Amino acid sequence: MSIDRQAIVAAIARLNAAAQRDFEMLNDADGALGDGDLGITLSRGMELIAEITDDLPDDLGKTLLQCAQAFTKSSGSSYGTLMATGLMAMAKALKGEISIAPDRVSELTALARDAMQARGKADLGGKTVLDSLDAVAQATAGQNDEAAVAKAASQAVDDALDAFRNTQATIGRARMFGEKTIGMDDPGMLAMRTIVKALAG
Amino acid sequence: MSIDRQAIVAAIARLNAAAQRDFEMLNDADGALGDGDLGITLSRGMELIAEITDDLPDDLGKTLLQCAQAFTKSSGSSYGTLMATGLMAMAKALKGEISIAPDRVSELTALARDAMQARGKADLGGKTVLDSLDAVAQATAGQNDEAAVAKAASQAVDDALDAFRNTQATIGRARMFGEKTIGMDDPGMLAMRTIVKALAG
Amino acid sequence: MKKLLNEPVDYVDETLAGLTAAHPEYYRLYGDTGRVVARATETAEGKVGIVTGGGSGHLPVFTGYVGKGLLDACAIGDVFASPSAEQMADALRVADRGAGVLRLYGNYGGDVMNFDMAGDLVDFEDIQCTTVLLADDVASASLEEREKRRGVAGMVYAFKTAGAAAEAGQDLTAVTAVAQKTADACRSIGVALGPCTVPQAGKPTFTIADDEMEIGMGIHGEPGMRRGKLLPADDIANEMMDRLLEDQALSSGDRVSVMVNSLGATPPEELYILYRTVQARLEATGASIFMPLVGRYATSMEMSGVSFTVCKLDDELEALLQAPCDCAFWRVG
Amino acid sequence: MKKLLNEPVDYVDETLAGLTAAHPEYYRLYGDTGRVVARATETAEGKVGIVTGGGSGHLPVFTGYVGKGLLDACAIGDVFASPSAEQMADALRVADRGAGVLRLYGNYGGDVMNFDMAGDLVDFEDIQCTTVLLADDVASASLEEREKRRGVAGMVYAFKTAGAAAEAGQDLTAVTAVAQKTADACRSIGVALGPCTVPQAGKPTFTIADDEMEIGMGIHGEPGMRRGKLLPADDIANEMMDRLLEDQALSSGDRVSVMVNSLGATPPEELYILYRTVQARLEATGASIFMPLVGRYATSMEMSGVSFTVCKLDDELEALLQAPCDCAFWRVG
Ligand SMILES: Nc1ncnc2c1ncn2[C@@H]1O[C@H](COP(=O)(O)OP(=O)(O)O)[C@@H](O)[C@H]1O
Ligand SMILES: Nc1ncnc2c1ncn2[C@@H]1O[C@H](COP(=O)(O)OP(=O)(O)O)[C@@H](O)[C@H]1O
Ligand SMILES: [Mg+2]
Ligand SMILES: [Mg+2]
Ligand SMILES: [Mg+2]
Ligand SMILES: [Mg+2]
Repeated sequence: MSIDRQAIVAAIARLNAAAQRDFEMLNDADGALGDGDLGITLSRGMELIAEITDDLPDDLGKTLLQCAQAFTKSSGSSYGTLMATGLMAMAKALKGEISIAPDRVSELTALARDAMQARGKADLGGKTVLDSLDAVAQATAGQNDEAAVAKAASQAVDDALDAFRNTQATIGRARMFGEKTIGMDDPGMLAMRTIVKALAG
Repeated sequence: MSIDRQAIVAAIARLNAAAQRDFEMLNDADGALGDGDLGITLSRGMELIAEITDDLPDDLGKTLLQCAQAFTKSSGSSYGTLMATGLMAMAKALKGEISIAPDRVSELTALARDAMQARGKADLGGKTVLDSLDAVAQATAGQNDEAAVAKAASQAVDDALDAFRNTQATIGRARMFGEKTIGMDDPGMLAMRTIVKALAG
Repeated sequence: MKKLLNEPVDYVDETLAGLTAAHPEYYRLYGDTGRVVARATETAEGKVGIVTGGGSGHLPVFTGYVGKGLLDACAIGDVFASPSAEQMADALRVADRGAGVLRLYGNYGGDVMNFDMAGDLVDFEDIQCTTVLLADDVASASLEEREKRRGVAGMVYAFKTAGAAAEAGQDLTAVTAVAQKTADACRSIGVALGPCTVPQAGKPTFTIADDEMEIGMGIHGEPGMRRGKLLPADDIANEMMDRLLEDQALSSGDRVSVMVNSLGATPPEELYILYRTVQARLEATGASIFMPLVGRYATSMEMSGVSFTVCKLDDELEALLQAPCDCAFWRVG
Repeated sequence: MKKLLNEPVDYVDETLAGLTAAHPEYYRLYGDTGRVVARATETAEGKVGIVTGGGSGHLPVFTGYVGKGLLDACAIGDVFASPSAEQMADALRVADRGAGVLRLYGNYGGDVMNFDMAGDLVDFEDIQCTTVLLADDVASASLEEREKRRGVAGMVYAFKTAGAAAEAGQDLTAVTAVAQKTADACRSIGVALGPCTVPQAGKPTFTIADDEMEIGMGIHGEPGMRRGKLLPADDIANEMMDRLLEDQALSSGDRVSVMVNSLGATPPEELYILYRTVQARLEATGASIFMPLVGRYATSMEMSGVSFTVCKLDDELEALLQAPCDCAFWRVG
């Protein structure tokens, strides 16, 4: 099976539902280490994407570009901008394609990760959404079966949370909390778990 | 005996001592019903007058005018301005005279009272220094013996306090306290008692 | 008391020292007590002088408004206390250029006594004085007893129009008439949310619960019309506008200027939120708004709250309002 | 939370509605989200645009400084939150008159990400962009890590000089160079005495004891250099000037402008008390002071405290600083 417009439309419905479901959880997690708006940012962004689902073109590049724009509109919070950045990077790579195989997931995730890293001027290992993406890119490398990719990605976001839980945040608002962040999950990594699990279906 | 420069110089010494003695009492009384500066105003005014005692001329009018000016310099608080106003009114009446008999006290006090009333745009009966002066003017009317004048004036300031203690203040800052003023002495009347008793010797 | 100061007793003198040091092109100190602020440069012989005065703690009122097209001099007392008659007399002296001086200030007992006394003092020096009192606070007495009202932010309009008239060379009678017309045309009301602290007193001027406001409170914490639960901004603005429009009706074709003034701590963001309703209420009467003033024009240090002033205009006042003026806190033209 | 507002969620939109209603001669809203403030009238074709942006709650920063000789447009977020990249892109679009746009704003992570993204968005539309970041807060990182510092009141100087250069017809490279030179010449430090409340958060940004101050605290309540007992004003001013002069030495013949800025609730009286010491310390280095700014130039709503900014001048910056500018909050010339 391959990833096309129809698969994306179906995924958007799952993403939107998951974002609304985790609204409070993400706001609370961000409230503990930041300004408490991450649930709002994610759900609002997904809502805006859901609104344009019917008009999405077959060209996957254009489709992802429109999804990116929805995120740039939603708010000025970091996560929305990073998501838009990642989506735009993938959009550029997919320009003109209407269907791709699951073995491209790793490469595309890595592209998003790198673009977001450049945008946020942050290193890997800082306990951010970048570390979740990095884990996904690595875990899905070399896989070309859709179910295997989904399973690996899903496992990777959990593993990333476990791996970073007891480290100290050094980036974004959470940095100001210093040692207090040890033992706490990064809100952006939690949000990426929500996203990846919804995509995995 | 008559009132001349020498008598005034002696009175100033007594006034200054009395003002310093009652400093706290007058501040406290004013603090309960106003801004708590009446002790400062009176003592500072008397100090400034004491400083110029040596240079006071024989002309009683000029002497009282200089005393008045000392009060206008001391501060902008009402009592200082009222004192200066009363002294200026007496000064005008005494221009050119170098000695007066005690029977002029009533008339001069009434002059001060009227000028101060005009300055403060307040009626008699409002529980202010005006009521003390009015009591003194009436009690000393027709008296021409110095001891009798002193005794009558001294008694009058006490009587005025008694008469107004259980009335409500309607003028100046005390007015804002409304019924709370019933049972309390007006600070300006207390200050006039300090002054009159010191003058009476 | 949480303030940036040294000894409380030096608060006013150090404020004036800083003010004149920062803006020597606008202000200088005059007289031996250091409590008279005059324009940096002498005005021309024959110009009518305008002098104000009152307690410190209200910047830009009073000293701030000394400047071209505004005031000539100001006598300034301790915080919330009248300057002395002698200081006021000094302000009258420096402002007099042979054409007389208008005393233009707020209706407070102590200030009135002292300015009257100051007039007596300079009378000997042949300085002719007139007086116009601002009594614009509708919360402080009924319309029938208008002369008893306190003077608040409306004085800024009178400084502006009288200042422009004097700068234009009008004589003392004419300048006084302009000031009186402006004073008569102004209506103000305040609402307080939090107190300020007089440095030498060391404790807040009043107490108020965290969820309360007091409508009509005076700028020194004088009791207002009603204390109640803090309402939404639009409701407060409507209640205040009700009082103002009750006191001075407006109708189609009228022109007004309106001031939405912070008492100090209240930020401009909140003033603009209120301005929406102020504008809507004024326009609903059919009146048109000219030169609205939104900002900190008359304050009480760090007091929290606002005041509204409506100043009804005619052709003369409108022209004087837009005439040039210049001081460290306000420029027009 | 004691504020004059309606629904917290409407705080920013209602503030902007009031701002543009009160001053239509200066400001207009642009774009569908209502979060871009542009000059009331279009500038001439070929003029370099200057755009800023950031969170609300800092008036006159950011929107207030849109005006002639200053900024062309501003994207404004929720209180203390970045506007979206799309809103910034709209600000860039309205500011572009074919000669490119300078993005001139404070160094905060969210704002940087979004302004970069906004640049990518308008790149498709052939709008050329440059960037200058203000990073003037000496308390937020060491001199070695200067690029990590937060941007605070120093941005007002950069708005002024770059704005004057753009108004004079300089090209994008030149305007950008002026802004960078000004940013490099500015050093700021703050002291906080009391917090403010973000309307939608509903509780104060930080807590601080009644007898404490925090030197170096950021304008959103970011941790400072040291918290301690509230000292006399002169001591605080000296400690702050020590930090500034350590970071940028001054010597005889140098010229500086200095800003003594209230963070909101602190009244001008206290600013002038502080100014005495600021002036004395600067003059003790042999430097001369040009155009000191004392007032509320960059605030955090009702936060209590002050900041000092020293901006070192050369002939070019001095000339640009005194060039005319005009907005509802500041006029020069
Ligand atoms: N510079 C950065 N680089 C990478 N990730 C970042 C960066 N800044 C924030 N994040 C991620 O975004 C999450 C917070 O997102 P969000 O709540 O939108 O931020 P804010 O509200 O502070 O703008 C963090 O938990 C982190 O994972
Ligand atoms: N308008 C007035 N007319 C007559 N007496 C007045 C008037 N105002 C105040 N007083 C008197 O002055 C006293 C207060 O004096 P002072 O403390 O100097 O006033 P303040 O500090 O309020 O200016 C009052 O107790 C009253 O006796
Ligand atoms: Mg957040
Ligand atoms: Mg946020
Ligand atoms: Mg008193
Ligand atoms: Mg007093």
